[in-house]
Amino acid sequence: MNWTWFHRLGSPPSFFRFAERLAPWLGGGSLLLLGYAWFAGLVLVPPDYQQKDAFRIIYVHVPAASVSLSLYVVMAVAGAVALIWRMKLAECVVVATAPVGASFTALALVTGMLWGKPMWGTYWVWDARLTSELVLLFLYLGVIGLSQAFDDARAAARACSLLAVVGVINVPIVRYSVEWWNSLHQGSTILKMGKPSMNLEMAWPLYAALLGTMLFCAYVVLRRTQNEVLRRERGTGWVREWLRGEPGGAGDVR
Amino acid sequence: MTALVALLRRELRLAARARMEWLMPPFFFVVVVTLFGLGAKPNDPQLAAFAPAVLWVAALLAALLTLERLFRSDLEDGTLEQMDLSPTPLVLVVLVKVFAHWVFSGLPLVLLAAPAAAVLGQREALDVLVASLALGTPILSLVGGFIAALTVGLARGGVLLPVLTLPLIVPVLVFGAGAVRAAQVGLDAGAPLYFLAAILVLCLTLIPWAAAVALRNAFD
Amino acid sequence: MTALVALLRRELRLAARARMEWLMPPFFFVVVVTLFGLGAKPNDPQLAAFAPAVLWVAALLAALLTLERLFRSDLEDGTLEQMDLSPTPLVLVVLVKVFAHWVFSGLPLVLLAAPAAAVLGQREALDVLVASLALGTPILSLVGGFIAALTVGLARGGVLLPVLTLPLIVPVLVFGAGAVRAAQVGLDAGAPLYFLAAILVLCLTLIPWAAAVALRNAFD
Amino acid sequence: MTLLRAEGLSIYRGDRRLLADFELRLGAGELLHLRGPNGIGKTSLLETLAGLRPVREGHVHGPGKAAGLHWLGHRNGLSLSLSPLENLQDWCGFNGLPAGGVAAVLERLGLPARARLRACRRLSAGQKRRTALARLLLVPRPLWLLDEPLDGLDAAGLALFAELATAHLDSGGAVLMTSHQPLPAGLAGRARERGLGA
Amino acid sequence: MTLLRAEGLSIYRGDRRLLADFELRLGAGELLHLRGPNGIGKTSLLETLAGLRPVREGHVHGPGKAAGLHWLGHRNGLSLSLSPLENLQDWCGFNGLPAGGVAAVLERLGLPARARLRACRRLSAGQKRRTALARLLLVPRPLWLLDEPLDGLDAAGLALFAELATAHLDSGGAVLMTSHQPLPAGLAGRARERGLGA
Ligand code: HEM
Ligand SMILES: Nc1ncnc2c1ncn2[C@@H]1O[C@H](COP(=O)(O)OP(=O)(O)OP(=O)(O)O)[C@@H](O)[C@H]1O
Ligand SMILES: Nc1ncnc2c1ncn2[C@@H]1O[C@H](COP(=O)(O)OP(=O)(O)OP(=O)(O)O)[C@@H](O)[C@H]1O
Ligand SMILES: [Mg+2]
Ligand SMILES: [Mg+2]
Repeated sequence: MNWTWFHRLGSPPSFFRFAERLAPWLGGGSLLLLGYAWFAGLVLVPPDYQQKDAFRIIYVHVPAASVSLSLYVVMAVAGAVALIWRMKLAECVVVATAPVGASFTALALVTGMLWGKPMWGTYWVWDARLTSELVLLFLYLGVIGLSQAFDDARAAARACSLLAVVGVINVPIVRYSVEWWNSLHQGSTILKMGKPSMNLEMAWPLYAALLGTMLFCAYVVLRRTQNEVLRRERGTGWVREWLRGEPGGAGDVR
Repeated sequence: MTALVALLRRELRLAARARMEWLMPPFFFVVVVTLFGLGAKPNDPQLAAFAPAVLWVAALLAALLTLERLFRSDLEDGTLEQMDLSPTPLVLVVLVKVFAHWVFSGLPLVLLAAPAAAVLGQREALDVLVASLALGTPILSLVGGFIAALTVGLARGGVLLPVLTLPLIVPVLVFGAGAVRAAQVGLDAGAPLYFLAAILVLCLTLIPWAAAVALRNAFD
Repeated sequence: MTALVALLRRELRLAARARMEWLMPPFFFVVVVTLFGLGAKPNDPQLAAFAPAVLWVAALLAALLTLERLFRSDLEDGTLEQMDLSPTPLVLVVLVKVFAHWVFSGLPLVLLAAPAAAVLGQREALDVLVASLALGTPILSLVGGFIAALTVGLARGGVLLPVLTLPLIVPVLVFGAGAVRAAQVGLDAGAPLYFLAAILVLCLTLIPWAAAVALRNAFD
Repeated sequence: MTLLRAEGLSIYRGDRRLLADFELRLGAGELLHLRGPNGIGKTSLLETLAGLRPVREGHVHGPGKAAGLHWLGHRNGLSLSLSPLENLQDWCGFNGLPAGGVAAVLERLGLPARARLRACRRLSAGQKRRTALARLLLVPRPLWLLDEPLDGLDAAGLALFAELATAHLDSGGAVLMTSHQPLPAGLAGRARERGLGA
Repeated sequence: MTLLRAEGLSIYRGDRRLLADFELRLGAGELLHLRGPNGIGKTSLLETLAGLRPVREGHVHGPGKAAGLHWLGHRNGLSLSLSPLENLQDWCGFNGLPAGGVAAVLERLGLPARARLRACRRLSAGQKRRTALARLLLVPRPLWLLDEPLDGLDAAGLALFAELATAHLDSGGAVLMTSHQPLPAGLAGRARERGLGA
């Protein structure tokens, strides 16, 4: 197959234009989906007969948790690309993804803990899934810290990429911890393909929330990547072009 | 081959010059064990249950102690440049250094584990404990070596080192300690041990390359 | 006076170069606790009994990790020469460095001890725990600083003194953790605490001078 | 024939460009003496040519890594706690060479017998530099890249270096070196100067 | 009047004696240029005179430690992770001096503005040396003891050093320095040479 699209996308300017066109759709889509999901989830869906309203956290927790994993995978893949093809864009993606992933991991942890109190009677237990999720957070923080520590942007990005790639072993551990160890945390039911063990009235908003959150992440990462690209390429011709072309000229970012 | 021998001899010599290197880990190990022994009431059965965790944590922390010096001095006095320019692949250099690190931080712990566990009152499953440490500590050295390579270029990378290392090696600890506890309560410890072995093989094949890349990155 | 301020500022700057230095100790707590909790069975009440031990181990590790760098880089880049030739007495330099070391390794642990212990399920004797750490961690930094000065100086052959000095730390830990343990089971924790205080005073008065001498040795 | 060729090479430090499309060709028997003010980028250039830094723009055609060249930087590449003898033996080791010749070479470089067994930490500046230079004799390699090799050498040392370099050139080797002080008498004749920057 | 006098001084390294009853007197306005082969003991001698090493035999009458002299060794005495500005400010600090003048002095020594704020690890060899030399201007001290101060300095740097040293001598100061390379033109006239060993 031919890779021209790959290389075209790899060149900062064309990526930038592509992103400019794509971003609004992602943003809009996520708004709609999340809007529906949370309205339905927090208002329409009747309270659970045993959990009362506590279960509604699911509409934040599950999306946050699953996104925290997929974002890491994205980061690792970008890292691999950055290392193998020395692709500037991929480096930007790595640096741009880490904080987003960290935030959602933190969200998953917090919502999980809040949910844990009513369900398990405690905020925290040293349980395989919970701990490995905590480790995931540390990994994200590690990547962020590393990107701060270097003074040469490219060296920093390469280091981060390496860490991201190596750290990816933790993802399956988080994902399957519930099967490998007897865990308080419930196993994969909803995210398992096939028919969910949860009535559809509750399920649909959840699926919407999942999809919406993913779109939202895609949007944020895309935007952050654009900023990173601008920062790296500042002073090059096309950036000047673009800045001048900008209506209202949000000109001198430099 | 000669290269390998030379590198190894060098590491051992260097370690022999700086005594602190190989003093620290065992010292730390002993202290930790003493502390936990003291934490419990005298010969409290509970302590035995915690023994594997204690030893594993000790091993893990001991590995950290000497990690920062793994590549730093060689980078600063320019030896690493010479190695990079030599026909010997940097991967081999990394492997040897990591091995030396294990010999001085991991191996002693493996040897000390059984007696230490006995001190803590653990009677059964000592074999599993030793086996798990024997499989686990090399992983600690490998992963730690990778992070050390990653941060060696930094002004005070020493600080980042534990932050980055520990998350990566937690899984190892989970399986290691898990295996022993399983054996203690009479379950089969085979599965986690095999898993450890698998991780070890994985690290052995992948990490040296990653570390070599990281080192070259540090020259800049 | 200005000298003191300058020295202090320098240490803090050097530490600040590593952006994450100050969040290291809390990190240790989280990690050591995490690891230990992981190794043990999930939320086992017994964990509380070991809380003091866990925290003291974290303190020791935090102290040891940054020890090696305390004087080495200053000696190797020649800054120590300049300090020695300046009107500021070397003892003051040592004191400031040790103090800075404590500020970054010991102090945060003292501040975090209570919450961390609570996380581990320890309810009683938190005050004793904090007190023991407040007295103990400066001793760790002082003794550690002395060892660092020795080893940096006697780069060749000076194995004996470290071996003799390291054990100094053990009693500190034993008394520290012991005090808490005693308080937890309702005994009087006063005696061990007074003992710690005594050791601290002793170290404060003697060690800086000893370390300064050791450092001047290092020039040769 | 040319041993080293650089085309349109640019050197970056951080995101600052030090040199823009730099051209260089170095043939057998040639000695090129790089000069330029402090901080213009000589060391960075040499490191790039040696293959220690990635080439961001332009091309470098040379023996490249793996035993094609001798590299001597500002830093001597000696472990301070090992003796010159040990350091060089190890160097031979990881270069896959027999370590037999080391003692003789150190002799040739005029390192006193006592100093050969002393930890490098306890050598004088010049003695360290001499030890580092000894590598050049341990194995013949066509291309020498030397950064300030004359630093800390006494008069005898300079003469010795001139001798070695001349022999190397005569045997069809090439030398690319930086030095702020003028080259020793023996070499000055054969050197081609190349100024960087102002 | 004499600023530095050594009588019957012997220098030991390990248990080897490098110099036996060494005599020296250095008066105001004098520049003494110590020469000698590598490893003869110049650095050790200077360190002893500066008070960094104990005097085992003989006497040294000089300002001694504590602010009487400026010392510059082979090592620059700069923390690699601090910037030149910070390094010198701290130096002023523990010498009890106001740190106001630092920027101006660095300017005088021709350190580019960007480099002043960069960690010393990321300076070129010459830039580091210049930063180290800057101390000489931060506070006037009668006696300068300089070990290979010219190492790594470019032509401009040499001229600058000559200028500074001359000014110092004219103002009644004294300089005792080692250097393997000949002194820059401006200084050579005023220097008295003193050879050690062979
Ligand atoms: C701090 C505590 C918690 C953490 C760190 C956590 C973490 C996670 C993670 C990592 C996932 C996996 C997402 C994926 O597989 O893509 C997940 C899924 C889930 N969590 Fe939690 N969780 C926590 C507490 C809880 C609690 C208390 C409950 C409620 C009983 C809960 C209910 C769920 C559910 C229903 C799923 C979806 C499982 C599936 O069907 O795949 N979680 N959580
Ligand atoms: N890591 C770095 N990041 C940014 N700039 C750097 C870095 N390292 C060096 N520089 C700058 O790059 C420039 C070139 O440095 P280099 O060592 O190549 O100069 P040089 O020509 O060798 O100088 P000298 O003659 O003093 O050895 C210097 O201005 C230095 O400040
Ligand atoms: N710590 C030490 N123990 C024993 N001998 C030492 C020690 N340090 C240096 N020496 C020896 O003392 C001698 C003098 O060293 P010194 O550095 O004073 O020489 P130098 O005249 O400065 O040489 P150079 O011109 O190379 O700087 C050298 O032969 C060196 O090997
Ligand atoms: Mg240079
Ligand atoms: Mg000298």
